Amino acid sequence: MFQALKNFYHKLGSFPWFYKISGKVIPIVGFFSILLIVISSIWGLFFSPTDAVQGDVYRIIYFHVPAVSVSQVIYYSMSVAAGVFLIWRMKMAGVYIKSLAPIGAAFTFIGLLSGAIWGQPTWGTWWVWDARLTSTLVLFLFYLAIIGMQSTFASRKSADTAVSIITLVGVVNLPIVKKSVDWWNTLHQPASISISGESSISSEMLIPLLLSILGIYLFVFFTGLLFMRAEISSREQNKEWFKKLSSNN
Amino acid sequence: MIYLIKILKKEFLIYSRKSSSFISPVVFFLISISLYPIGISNDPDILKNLAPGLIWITVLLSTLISFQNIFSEDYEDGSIELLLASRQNLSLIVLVKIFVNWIFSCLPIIILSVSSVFLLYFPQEGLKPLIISLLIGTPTICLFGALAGALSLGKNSITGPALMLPLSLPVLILGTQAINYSLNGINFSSNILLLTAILVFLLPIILFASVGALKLHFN
Amino acid sequence: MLKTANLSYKFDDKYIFSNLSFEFANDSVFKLVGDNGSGKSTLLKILSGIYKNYEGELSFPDDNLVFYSGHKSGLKNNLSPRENIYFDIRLPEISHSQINSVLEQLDLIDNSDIQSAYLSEGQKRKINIASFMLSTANLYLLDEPFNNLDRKTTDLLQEIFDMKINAGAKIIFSSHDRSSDDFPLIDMNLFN
Amino acid sequence: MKQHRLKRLYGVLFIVFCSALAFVLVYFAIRDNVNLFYSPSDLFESPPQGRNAIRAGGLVEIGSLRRSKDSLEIEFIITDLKKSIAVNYTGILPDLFKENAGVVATGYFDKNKMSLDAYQILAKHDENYVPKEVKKALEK
Repeated sequence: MFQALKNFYHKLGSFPWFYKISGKVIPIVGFFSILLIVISSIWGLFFSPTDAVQGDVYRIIYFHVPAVSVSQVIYYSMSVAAGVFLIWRMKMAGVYIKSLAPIGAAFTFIGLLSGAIWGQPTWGTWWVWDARLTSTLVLFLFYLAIIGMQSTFASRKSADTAVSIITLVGVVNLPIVKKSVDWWNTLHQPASISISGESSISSEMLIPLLLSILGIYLFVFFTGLLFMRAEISSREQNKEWFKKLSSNN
Repeated sequence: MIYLIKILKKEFLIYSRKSSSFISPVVFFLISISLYPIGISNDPDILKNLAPGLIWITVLLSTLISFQNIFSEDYEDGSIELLLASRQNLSLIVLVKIFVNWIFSCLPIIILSVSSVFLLYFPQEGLKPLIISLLIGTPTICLFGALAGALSLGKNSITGPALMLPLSLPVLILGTQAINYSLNGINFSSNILLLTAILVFLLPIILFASVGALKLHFN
Repeated sequence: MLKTANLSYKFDDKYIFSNLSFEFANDSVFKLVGDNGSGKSTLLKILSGIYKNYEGELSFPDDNLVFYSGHKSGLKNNLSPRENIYFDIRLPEISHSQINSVLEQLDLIDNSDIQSAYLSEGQKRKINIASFMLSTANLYLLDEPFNNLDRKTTDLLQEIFDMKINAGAKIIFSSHDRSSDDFPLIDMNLFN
Repeated sequence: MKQHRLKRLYGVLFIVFCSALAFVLVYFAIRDNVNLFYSPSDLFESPPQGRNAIRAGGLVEIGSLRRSKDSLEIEFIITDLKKSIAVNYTGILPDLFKENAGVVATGYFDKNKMSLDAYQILAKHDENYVPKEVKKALEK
């Protein structure tokens, strides 16, 4: 069993195998993710009941919660890739970070925007310096740093190395910022879906929310694969395996 | 060791010859100090409790502007290559460079911040904690500046500021809180100790990271 | 004995040059020739220790002291020629009399205390030559030292080459003219 | 010892030394963080000396909340189910502040009136989560 895992791990790192597989997978994943997002948004925006306290304003939860959660999950996955790159020098990890960074940045921005739109009616201000909002902003800055980092190095290898180091610095720094900012009492109400305790929103609202979360994760998976394919083709276009592969499909 | 003193003299000469390195922190401080009352309000008690934060932000912005010229000028005229070829211990040389950059970008502002007692109606007794927290906090910010400068060598990409701000956030919070604590009677020594702990802890790590980042440009 | 055994250098999985094996005998001069991008500067940077991740072996004599001078001279514009030489990190502790004598030889003495920014391009290169003269290294790696030098300075540089060779040093420099006047050639095109 | 290995050793030693020094500093910073946390019974047994502010925490006693009509002045009692002290505070209470909820008040303690005039009230945890310091104090 361990041997199977090991050579799957090595296959994961090889560009030709990934290029072949992603060619087939992308259309399927793309179709399902768009479908899911459309269904969940319609269901969430028009059919789910209005909230007792916040009226219809809470419906933005169907964009805010998935965006914020996906932006953090992307960053933590990138830091795993960064670790893999620094230890095993796997080029695929560098491709992964470079492709996922813009997507993460986009969703962090969506999270901030939707949070502000949601915050305005509930807290009465567009922006409030509160622990979670500040650390999301810091996360956004780190994404920008990673995107900016790609172009400052001549050689691809040193760019990936620098980017991996920054990603790990970010992973260490995020909790520190959250803790140091936490010293002000936080206005942000506790997470509505707490994995451990029972979630504090009713089930009719929950199902479209879970659907939209699934939809957005699939969408990230779809765009991630797309970006990685583009990145691989730009890095490997003068290799014969790439010419052979791209000529026949 | 002698070559370190030689490099220290060389850096001092270079910085002092560049007239901008004298004037820019002073002018920068005066501009920001005069903008705050105009921008926010000239009501004394508002300015009074904003003063610590405003001064810290001024120092942070001053380092943000000047972190480029720690390495980028040496990169353009090839001295970094010579340093790499000279087999000397690069981290000590980088430390000297950061120290000189701190002298020319942060120290003037710390000295000038004494004037905030008149310009920003900052209470007299708050001055001691202000100076102490600035003296301990700004070197850490200069360290982050050096790392940002080493990474974005030559090309002024978004990376520098985007990296420096999140890293120096905790230092900013601790620094301003230390001053506020001291103003309303709370013992602020724990903040100062934490600030020193951060500086001491980060000094070697950021130093070697900057040297590594420099070498990445010449792998 | 400075020796390379199938030395090669890869830049993002594209080989700039590969399996270069050569022995650099003591007190001798070698001229690197080859087209642009054939790896002349890269080889000099590997030998001087700037580029570390090369492939193949590279063995240095143990008392190896390197003097490297690249395309960019490392000259500080707002320091005077005298200060530029005094603070040059490649040089050992040197006295002001040594600096004065070198400046006289290169007739830079009369504007030795103005900021180098105001000197002409030729004079700036002479400051670099001054450091070359004052250095006590035993391996000199020079990147196109003879580029756009006037006749007088070219002859002076030849003299300094001979002086260094007699002192038992090795010089490896890159150049564009392929005329192998009297220096043994290393043609980088062979290794591309 | 090869030259560059020696240099690396110095580097590692430098990092280890600085991290150790940093931890010592952090230890001192935490230890003499004056406004240590006091539960109401601590305040009775060993009240804090000196003029500096302290942090007191406990559960807000049900029905103890009294608001003055004309100003933002608020009084309530916090208890750790053994002792309880009065807290007066002027300002807007955080929106999660409720009776029978955990709260941490930072302010100056008046020994003879056994009351705390707080200038900061932290109630960031909702009702089903009592701040861990308060929980520790309750178990004591």
